Amino acid sequence: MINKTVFKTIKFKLAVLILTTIIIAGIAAPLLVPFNPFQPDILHRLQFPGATHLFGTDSLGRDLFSRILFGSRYTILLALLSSLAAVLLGTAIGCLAGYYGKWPDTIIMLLSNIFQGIPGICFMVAIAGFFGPGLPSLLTALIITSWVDFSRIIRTETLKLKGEPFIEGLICIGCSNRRIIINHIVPNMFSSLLILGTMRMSRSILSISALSFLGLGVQPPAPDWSVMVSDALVYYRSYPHLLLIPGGCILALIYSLNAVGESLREAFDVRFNEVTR
Amino acid sequence: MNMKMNFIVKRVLSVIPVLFGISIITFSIAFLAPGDPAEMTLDQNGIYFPTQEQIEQMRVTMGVNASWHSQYFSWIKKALYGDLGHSYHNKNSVLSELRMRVPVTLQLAVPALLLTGLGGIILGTLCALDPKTLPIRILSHLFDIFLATPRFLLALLLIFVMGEILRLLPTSGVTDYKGYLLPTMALSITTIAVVGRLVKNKLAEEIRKPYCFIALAHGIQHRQIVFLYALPNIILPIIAILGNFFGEILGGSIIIENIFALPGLGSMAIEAIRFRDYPLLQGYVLFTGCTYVLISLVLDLLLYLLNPKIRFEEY
Amino acid sequence: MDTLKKSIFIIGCICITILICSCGKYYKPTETSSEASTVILAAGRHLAPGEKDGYYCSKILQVWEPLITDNELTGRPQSCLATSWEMRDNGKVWLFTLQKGVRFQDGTSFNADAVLKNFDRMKKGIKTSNFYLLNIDSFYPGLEKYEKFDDYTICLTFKQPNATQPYNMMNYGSAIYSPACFDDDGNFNGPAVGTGPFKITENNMNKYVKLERNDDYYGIPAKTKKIVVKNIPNAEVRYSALKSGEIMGVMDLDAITPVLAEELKKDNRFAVSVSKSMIIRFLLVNGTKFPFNDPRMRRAVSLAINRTALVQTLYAGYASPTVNILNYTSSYYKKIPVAYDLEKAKHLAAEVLQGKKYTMVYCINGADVTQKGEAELIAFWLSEIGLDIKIQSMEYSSMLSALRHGRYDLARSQQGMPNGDPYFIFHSFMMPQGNRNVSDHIGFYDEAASRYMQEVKYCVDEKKRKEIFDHLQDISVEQQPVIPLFNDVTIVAYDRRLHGYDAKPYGITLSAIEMDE
Amino acid sequence: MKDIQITSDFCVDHLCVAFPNSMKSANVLSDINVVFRHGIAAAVIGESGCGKSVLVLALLGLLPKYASVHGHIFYNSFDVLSVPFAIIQSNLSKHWGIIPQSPSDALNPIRKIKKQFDDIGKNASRGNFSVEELCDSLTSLGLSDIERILQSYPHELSGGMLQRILFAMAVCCEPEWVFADEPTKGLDEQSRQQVSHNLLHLKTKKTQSMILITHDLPLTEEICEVVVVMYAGEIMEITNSVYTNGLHPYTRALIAALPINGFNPIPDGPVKNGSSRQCRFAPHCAYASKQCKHSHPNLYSVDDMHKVRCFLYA
Repeated sequence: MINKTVFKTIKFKLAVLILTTIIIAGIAAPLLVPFNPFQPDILHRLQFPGATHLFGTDSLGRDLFSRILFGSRYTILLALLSSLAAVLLGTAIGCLAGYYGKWPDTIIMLLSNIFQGIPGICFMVAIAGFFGPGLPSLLTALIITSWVDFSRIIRTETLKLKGEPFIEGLICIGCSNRRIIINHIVPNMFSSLLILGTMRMSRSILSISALSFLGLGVQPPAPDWSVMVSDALVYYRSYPHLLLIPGGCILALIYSLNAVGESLREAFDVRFNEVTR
Repeated sequence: MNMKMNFIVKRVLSVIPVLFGISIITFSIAFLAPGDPAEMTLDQNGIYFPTQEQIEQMRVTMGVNASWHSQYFSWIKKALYGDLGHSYHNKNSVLSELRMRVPVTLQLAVPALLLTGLGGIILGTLCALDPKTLPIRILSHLFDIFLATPRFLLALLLIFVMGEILRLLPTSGVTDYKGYLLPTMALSITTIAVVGRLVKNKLAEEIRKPYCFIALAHGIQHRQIVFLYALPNIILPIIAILGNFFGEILGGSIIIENIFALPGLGSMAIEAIRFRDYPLLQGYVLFTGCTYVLISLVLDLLLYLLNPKIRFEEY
Repeated sequence: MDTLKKSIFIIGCICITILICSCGKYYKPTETSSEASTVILAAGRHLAPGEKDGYYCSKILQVWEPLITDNELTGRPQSCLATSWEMRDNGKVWLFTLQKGVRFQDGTSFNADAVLKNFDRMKKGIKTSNFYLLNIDSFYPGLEKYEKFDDYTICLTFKQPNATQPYNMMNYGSAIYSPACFDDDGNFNGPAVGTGPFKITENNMNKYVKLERNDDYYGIPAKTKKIVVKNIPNAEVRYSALKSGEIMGVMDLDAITPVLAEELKKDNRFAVSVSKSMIIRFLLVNGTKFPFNDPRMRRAVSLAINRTALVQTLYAGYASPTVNILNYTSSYYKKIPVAYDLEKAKHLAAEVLQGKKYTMVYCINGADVTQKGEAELIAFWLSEIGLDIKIQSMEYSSMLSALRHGRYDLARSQQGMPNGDPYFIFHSFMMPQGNRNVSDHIGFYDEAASRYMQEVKYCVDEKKRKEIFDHLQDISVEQQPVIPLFNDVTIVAYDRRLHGYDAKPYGITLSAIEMDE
Repeated sequence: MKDIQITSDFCVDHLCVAFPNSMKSANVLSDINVVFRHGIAAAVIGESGCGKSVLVLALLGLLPKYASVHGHIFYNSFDVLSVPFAIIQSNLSKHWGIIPQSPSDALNPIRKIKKQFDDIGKNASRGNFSVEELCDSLTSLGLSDIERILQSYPHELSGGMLQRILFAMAVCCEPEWVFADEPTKGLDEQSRQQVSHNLLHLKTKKTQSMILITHDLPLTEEICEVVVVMYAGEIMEITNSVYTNGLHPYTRALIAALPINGFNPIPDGPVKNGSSRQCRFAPHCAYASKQCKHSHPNLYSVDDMHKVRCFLYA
């Protein structure tokens, strides 16, 4: 049963509005941009928001509005990719542990205890730092640090489902384990996965922005929002818009992802014993 | 009584494989990372360039030429005796380096944790007390906003506003307690929001439970129900979660220490990465990992002993 | 309720205990703030890395002094603890006369024996350092023996002629400490004790180092009694600390970034001082493979970069554009006009690439935000001559590894001048066996250059040397073994209540600063 | 019922309650008109989901905020539905005692029993209870070793003990009304006897006014003077006894379904909530005529105390 009242709150509507705006902006960026986001224009650098340059220009004279539009692609894709990968990995591992139990469960729980033992961001900094910044190590770091949460939750959910009569019935009629997992257990956890994935995305963006701040994140000249924030660090005292606009975009994106995740959670009435952030 | 001991012993023993695993991961990170520590040590500012033989020799002296397992075992053996090796780039022993850095981070993290716990619980309870009034609604929106703010953005704004414009608080340095105020704030505001919201939600959930409802029907006031009924019932799980936050705060301190220029564990980690200082990084990950594991162990045991439900079930 | 109270109580107790334990031992409020006469400064690194460092502290703390220092204006050797020197046997033997009446800060007198003890220490092996590697072979190449001639003269004998030995010995090459402050391995057994105008009173690792005036200093005494140099690694924070009045000045390399210096100028409580720096920034090119094995391509890149615009845009004019590999502090520096000619660049590039696009990797240091902007700008310019640039920001050691193994096409790099002798620079970049030429895969070889280098090695005639170095600079500009971008400017910023806070190529002169009463 | 009297009666006037939280808004109660008279024990019976618990919640002003409510409930010059809950609570809650459904969830798990009694006492401005007072009331409910019980946590006590404690809690402030929500649900015969005994004891000794929600028809017969039969959110019949005086086909079906009467099931069919075009019981009714399928019956008075919603008695 879905509780639809949560979808009627202003918060949820606002969040959905922000998300759709960002996604449309990202998809249609090439059509919408007034300037080439990669082309420096030294004569018009560091301009304040105005008529020609809606959000002003950055230190190299590139149009900030165009960069924000293009940046949403990188930010969202990266977050989506990393959370998707983490969800898939976490689900696979969680299902394995929860469904088969016994020694796979013991091993996986031990592993997850170990991975949980090392604070996430320390781990990420170590991986992204030692293996050099770049997409592969960024993704690796994000996935390695986030699968544990997923697998734990999915494991509990699987255990719960496994005790349900319909699964027991399926076992009795000789349905193969793989079939049960893929056709019956995973679809039943779909709402949980959706919610977890949404919340994971906001956390990924936070992590990416932290790494970018430390110089270990997305590579230039990709106009990722968090990269734009760290680029603005030198200039933000006199040109606060350089920091506030991309920073505000990150904030709005995370806020709306959180809000949507939260609303979905309430609507489906799913509860997880975990900390969001 | 027997069951109690059983539980405690089991829980304590369960830490051992975890610690072991952490040590393996810690060690492997450094081992797998590209770049040659021997080369790094000898290569200085582009003025002097080592020959291949010198590099080879350095590898032998540093013990980085052996195979994975032999290096690991010699490392773990020494670590068990409290010797974590020596930093490559400043030659201090890792232990003394940790001894130097840990107090700084602790002075940052412990107040931040206290602030997180107290602030979160108090504000969350406030939210549950009177969810409809304007200040409380603003507060709960603030929670959502802080939850979405990257920590470094917050820190920068704090420096800019409190330090540079208002000139209220020092923005750097470790000369006295004032220097810790801004970083502690920057570190704990986001976590306060997380805990606050968690407390708020948990309380709301708890208040919907039958016993609170019945109490309401018995005529007990909402305020009393929140403080005497719902809050004590959620406080133990909240404390368990606060244990997780110690890890979060230790991690968050990397960024905060970097911004506020505090010579704590976090800046040590960044330094270690910059200089490919494996022993230092290993020390860092091992230390934070162990601290985290041990703290959750202590909290688990504490909760076990505190919870009357578990306590009495054994009689 | 019991549970609540109990749990809060117990956890509170634990936290407070931890807090007290961690504070009790380390929380000692320093008296720095109470003493008005103390000057608090900040640097981007801890300037006294301590016992394990080859030098214990940076030269700019003026705790120790070298035998020979550099002249600030000419960049040539200048007397310090050695008052004069004499070359014999075409540079195979060098005699150094020492300053008389000097005492170390611990009271031991400075004489030939003390200097020889320092040589003994250097002989014990290479010592790493945060500043320069302490390696006797690089400072004294081919040193055969060192002995004392009399109490105030020492004599160095080399295997081969070393015409420019005083250059090698400038500053870090001849640091002298009291023999009492070494242990058997040649490491320091406590704070370094030198002859300088300041002594170290407290060194709190990675936090601050406290200096106090050495009242027995033989030269002009320092003007300030007490100085604290804090370690604030982040430039932004140094700026904030300056603004909020926690510190009165910033020093050392990269004390303040150009943009922040401009920002600070808007506040009339502060002033900025600049000076030439010994650091030159350039693009390394991988000359061992296509397309940079072709000098025309290197020239094309050089011509396609609008250095003046670059310097104005990203460094607020706090840098001096150059095409010359030799730093402008050198007395042999030849001023060569900076060319920017996109058309010619396109033409040259088209000849090499034959009209095709070429994708290449450009490595930068990710920790430096300005380098990133610079790379984006240069990448855009180079895209106009047919080079498709992939920027790869790396942290320091990955970058080093990429350079050592030639896994790059372009890389942003820099080079300091350890001493005023240009020979070092030309040898390093232009000789086939030169350090950076080999290790960074520059792959440069020019016959004429090698010939000139052979000639200048043993040339003692000042005029002749100048002539040869001019030729070498011309070749470097023509061939561009690396693509110089600009010479750095040292910027320091300070509170206007301080006087004598003038930028020097390597920071400031601590002993000259003075505070308004 | 338009004339509003200031009495300790509960006057329910055109009460409609709907919950909008599922796919579509569901009418849980529609047009309830009933008076629960002071000094009389009333029972509300009906199958699960017929809305009897919601009715009691509404009487106590405890409906969730998201429920959409129309109508009035008058008690002591208050309209329970329109006055803020805090005011109801401070003025009226000492008039009411409630005996909840499942005793094991109904007490704060980490608070000692004595303290929970005192919480109630304080809010009724009675102050802390003395142990003797509590001893009396608990012993009369058949408990022993009172001192230990008072110093225990709920999870240390059995379900039966907890229920008796809840009985005592409900009446510890001498309320005018006692609401008991399915007190015999899921109990074996012996415990049921005990509960019924306790309820009778309450009624004779302390509080005559009582509203009992239950499935348990014999219990209503033992204790109550008035029985309200509900079906699908509507009152079907108000009578003094379902056994002797049940007229509505649903009431009769309920009695026929009792084990002693042979377990005759009510015929299958959809339970319709909220559609007013027909009698809601019509799909299951053996006596249903065409009229029943096309128009909705009113609550027809048979005599003073007896009302039936059926065309048979129109």
